[in-house]
Amino acid sequence: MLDLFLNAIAAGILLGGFYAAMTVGLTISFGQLDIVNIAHPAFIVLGSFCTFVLHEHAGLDPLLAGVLLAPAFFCIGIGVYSVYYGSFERRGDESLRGLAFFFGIMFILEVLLIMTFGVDYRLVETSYIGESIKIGVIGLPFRMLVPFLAALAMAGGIYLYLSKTFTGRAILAVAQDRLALQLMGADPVRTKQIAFGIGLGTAAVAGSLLIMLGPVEPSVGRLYIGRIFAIVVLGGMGSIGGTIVAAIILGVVESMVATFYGPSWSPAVAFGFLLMTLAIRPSGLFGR
Amino acid sequence: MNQPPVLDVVGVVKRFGGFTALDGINLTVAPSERLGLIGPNGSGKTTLISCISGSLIADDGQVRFQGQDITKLTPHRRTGLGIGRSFQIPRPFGSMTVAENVAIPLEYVGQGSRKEIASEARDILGLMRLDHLADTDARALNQIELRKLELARAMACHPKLLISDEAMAGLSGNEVDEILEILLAVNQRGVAIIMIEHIMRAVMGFSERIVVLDAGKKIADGAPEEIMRNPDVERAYLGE
Amino acid sequence: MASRIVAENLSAGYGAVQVLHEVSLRVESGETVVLLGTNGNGKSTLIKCLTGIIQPTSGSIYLERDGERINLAGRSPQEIVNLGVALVPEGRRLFPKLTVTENLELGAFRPAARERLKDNLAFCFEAFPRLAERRHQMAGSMSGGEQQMVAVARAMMSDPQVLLIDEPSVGLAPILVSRMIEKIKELHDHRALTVLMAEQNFNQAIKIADRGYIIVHGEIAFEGESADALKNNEMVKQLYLGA
Amino acid sequence: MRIGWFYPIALLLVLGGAFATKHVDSNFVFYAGYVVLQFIVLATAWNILGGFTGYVNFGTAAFFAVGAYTTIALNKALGLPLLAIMPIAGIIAGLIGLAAGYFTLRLKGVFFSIATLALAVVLETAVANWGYVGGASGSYVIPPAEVPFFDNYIEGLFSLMLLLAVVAVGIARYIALSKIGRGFAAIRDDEVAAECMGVPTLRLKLIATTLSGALMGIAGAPYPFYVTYVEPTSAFSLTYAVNSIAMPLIGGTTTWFGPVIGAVLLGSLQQWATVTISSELNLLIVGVTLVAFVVLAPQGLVGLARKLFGRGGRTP
Repeated sequence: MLDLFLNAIAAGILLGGFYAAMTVGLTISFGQLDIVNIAHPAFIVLGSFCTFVLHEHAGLDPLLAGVLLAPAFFCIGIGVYSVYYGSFERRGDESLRGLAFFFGIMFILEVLLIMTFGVDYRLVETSYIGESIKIGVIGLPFRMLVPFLAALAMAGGIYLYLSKTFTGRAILAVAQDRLALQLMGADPVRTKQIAFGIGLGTAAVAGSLLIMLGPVEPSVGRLYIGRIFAIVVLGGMGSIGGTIVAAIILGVVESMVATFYGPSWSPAVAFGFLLMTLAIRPSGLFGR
Repeated sequence: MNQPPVLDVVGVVKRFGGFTALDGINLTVAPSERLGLIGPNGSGKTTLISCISGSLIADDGQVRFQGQDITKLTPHRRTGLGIGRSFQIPRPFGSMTVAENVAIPLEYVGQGSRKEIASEARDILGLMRLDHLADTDARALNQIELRKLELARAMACHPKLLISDEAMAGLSGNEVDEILEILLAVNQRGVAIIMIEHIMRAVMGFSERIVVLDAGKKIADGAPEEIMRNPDVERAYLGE
Repeated sequence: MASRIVAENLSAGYGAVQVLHEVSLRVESGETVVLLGTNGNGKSTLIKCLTGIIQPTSGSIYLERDGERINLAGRSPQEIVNLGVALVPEGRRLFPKLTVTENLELGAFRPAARERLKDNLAFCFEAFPRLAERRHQMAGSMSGGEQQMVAVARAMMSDPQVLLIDEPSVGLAPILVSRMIEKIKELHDHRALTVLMAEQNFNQAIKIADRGYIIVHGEIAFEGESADALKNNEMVKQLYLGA
Repeated sequence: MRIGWFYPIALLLVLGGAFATKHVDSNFVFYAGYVVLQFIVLATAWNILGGFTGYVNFGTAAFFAVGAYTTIALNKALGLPLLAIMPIAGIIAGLIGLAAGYFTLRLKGVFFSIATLALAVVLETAVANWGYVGGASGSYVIPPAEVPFFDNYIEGLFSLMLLLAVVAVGIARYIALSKIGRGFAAIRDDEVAAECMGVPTLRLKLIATTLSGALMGIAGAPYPFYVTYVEPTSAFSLTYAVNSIAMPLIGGTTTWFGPVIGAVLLGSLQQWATVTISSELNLLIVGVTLVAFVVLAPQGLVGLARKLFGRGGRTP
């Protein structure tokens, strides 16, 4: 019983780290820029399938593929934000049509993936994915440990970028007061383009982690929408540290529920989390 | 002044983070009184009327309207009780015509039939000298017309107290006079008015009593002539 | 480094409302010039024109820097800041959810100021010891006076030659106003700044003024070539209190 | 009170539709027509909240499926007929709408949108785990062998959906022309100003979420009889959400007839296209049309038409 409990916790922490990787891009776009990018999980799934192709046809290691894809996703992000800015943000029309825009993108991505790959599950195989290490009674499978470590590295890198570089600080500030940022000599649109690009760049890496963790089909992104938005809100809308902690809390709770009540309840946990967060503490647990 | 006040603000405090915008304000307004609320920029005037009209909730203290405690009521309830306000930066309902804008509060605050509402809307627009624009889309109005629409909508709330938040800022001399005439006509109907204004000529001429705020505190309260002689007021504006 | 600002026949406004009518003014290198008048007369609009926040409908604005003449009209705020003109905006406009230090570091965003970030930060903490004590506090949770200090310090972080200040007294208790005004003088002297300050608090503002303008209904109503010339002007009280 | 032109025309439409069932032999017309009408209901329902008040519901599929599964459950448990189930489906879906609105609408509007998106996923999981209604593998519904007044059940379903569409559009039109609708429009234009002008904004928003959800649920109730076999992935399909958003945005969100125009155009196009091209390409067209319209024609076809005829300018 104790073994089961400890393993559930360990698996939850690893799962939480992976959730953090999925969420950190949204922490930037939604938490810091106020852009409700509901297509984020769809871009993650796109990242998974691109990883799959690079792995299958070029033999690239999935994680390496994710990292190589990130710059391309960064550029897509700049393009998407430019359209979003020109069509909605500048006109003050984010709330209805801006949301519909991202919803449309999410839908288009999903349909394109179905048209290209069908509705079957795809997966990647590497030498280390099947392995695991054992610490006492706790087993840590590599297919979860690698995403966990990669997630922490990515989140840490973004944290350093945001707090230690000038552009990073501008990203933290841009949603708080656009004009004041201009008075610092920074271009708010440029700043948001970069930030949104980084957000999508993380989706490429998260996508490679997702397909490492298990098989992926085109519409799987939807399962994560509730989870990752709950994590952003719970994490304090824009705090990287808060995102990691909130992701790990959700991971552990989900893992416990899955272990003791059955895995079919996991999505309900995330939704309960989201509703509870919104109802009880909309500023999040770690609001700045 | 022996009538019970229509509005009674007692010790209202409002903070934004570490910044204390209102620091224990007391204020009363008698029925059909014309009160001027002045003070340097950032002294807390708009914050105070937001606490009165309900767009902000006071952190401490009490707001009473006709004897009823309204400190925590939602804005629409306060509007229903008889507090009408205009916004400093006009906030028209852009998809509606001028007459439709005015009909919204008439419909939600009043009880009249469609016909009565239409005729009352015409009356109010006539009072505001906007009747010729009744069927124009609100988003096509110019600045002075928008200011008048703000006042017209506030009037349509059937207020016993009308709060006019800088209805004249940026207007020309003639336009200021026009708004003043309108507000006087409104007052003649028995509506108490709180006027926030930077144009001294206007506020001094209009008000029976002036209240001066500075840095979130009330520093003077009296007749316009007294206020002009008050050294504290001179200090607030001119400095020491 | 000598920097002066010259504006000629500026007109500007918001939509259909014209606020400034053919205003001309100049700020010579190293001077402290004050722009006086009560609210709603166009002080802020003029400052906003000079910093590119709104564009004038007609007239010209030049920054003359070491003999080089740069047209400011048509430029965005960020371009103007990068030319060495910093603004302390009305209402302070801090980043409330960033710490004091983060606010100040953002002040040094301008490429020309980045390498001097450390020195400037030390200078600001020395000038405002209160900020050094509270460097890790969120700017939004500070008192009005402290926030004004952050706003001024943040502008100084961009290493400006010209400092524009819009209503530093807003929302501050009288004692804090006079301290803030003195601090601005101190910064001016220390850094040989060219300062233009819009302020309605007449007696405080003229304490540090070399020259000043009184602006009424969007026009220059009086130009005082010295602080004394402003002080003895009969017009002031009438303008301010409608007496 | 004047009767106006709407109600006679609505009545004529319903009677005409019922009459057509007696004289048109091709069942395809009714199968295809049913789907278009169903989209008119969904688009109209979505628009009562999204178009009139400006709050986006991504969970059309959830409300629709709640209706569908109410039918399956009640039909199996109590053998209730469809007409008795429909109001119950409406009540359940309406209560879910009310709850989602109550928990999130006091915050920023986007949280409501996110909650509806998550709601769809969670309800789908719940249904997939609920063995009684067939779980993930789905369940069959046997349509009644005989339907009074009609030759076969598809004609009956078609007429029912036609009636429902007319009622839904009638409700939307009634709201648009009533005090509530003007309150909705005030909220959409400027919620703060609306509240200060005496409009009880929270209550009105909750009315919108409840009514919108209820209509979606009612539209979903006949679905099991239409397809006869229901499984979660089809009942919760994202196509309901994307269509119910795309149709009003294409037609024009601020009027009651905008969604109808969008649903008729986009719905018919899809019915025509499923015969000629693949269903994925079909969906891609819907998605691309949605994005193209929000970017290029933000006021929809109604807005384009108004621009063409120059309404909204200044009357001299």
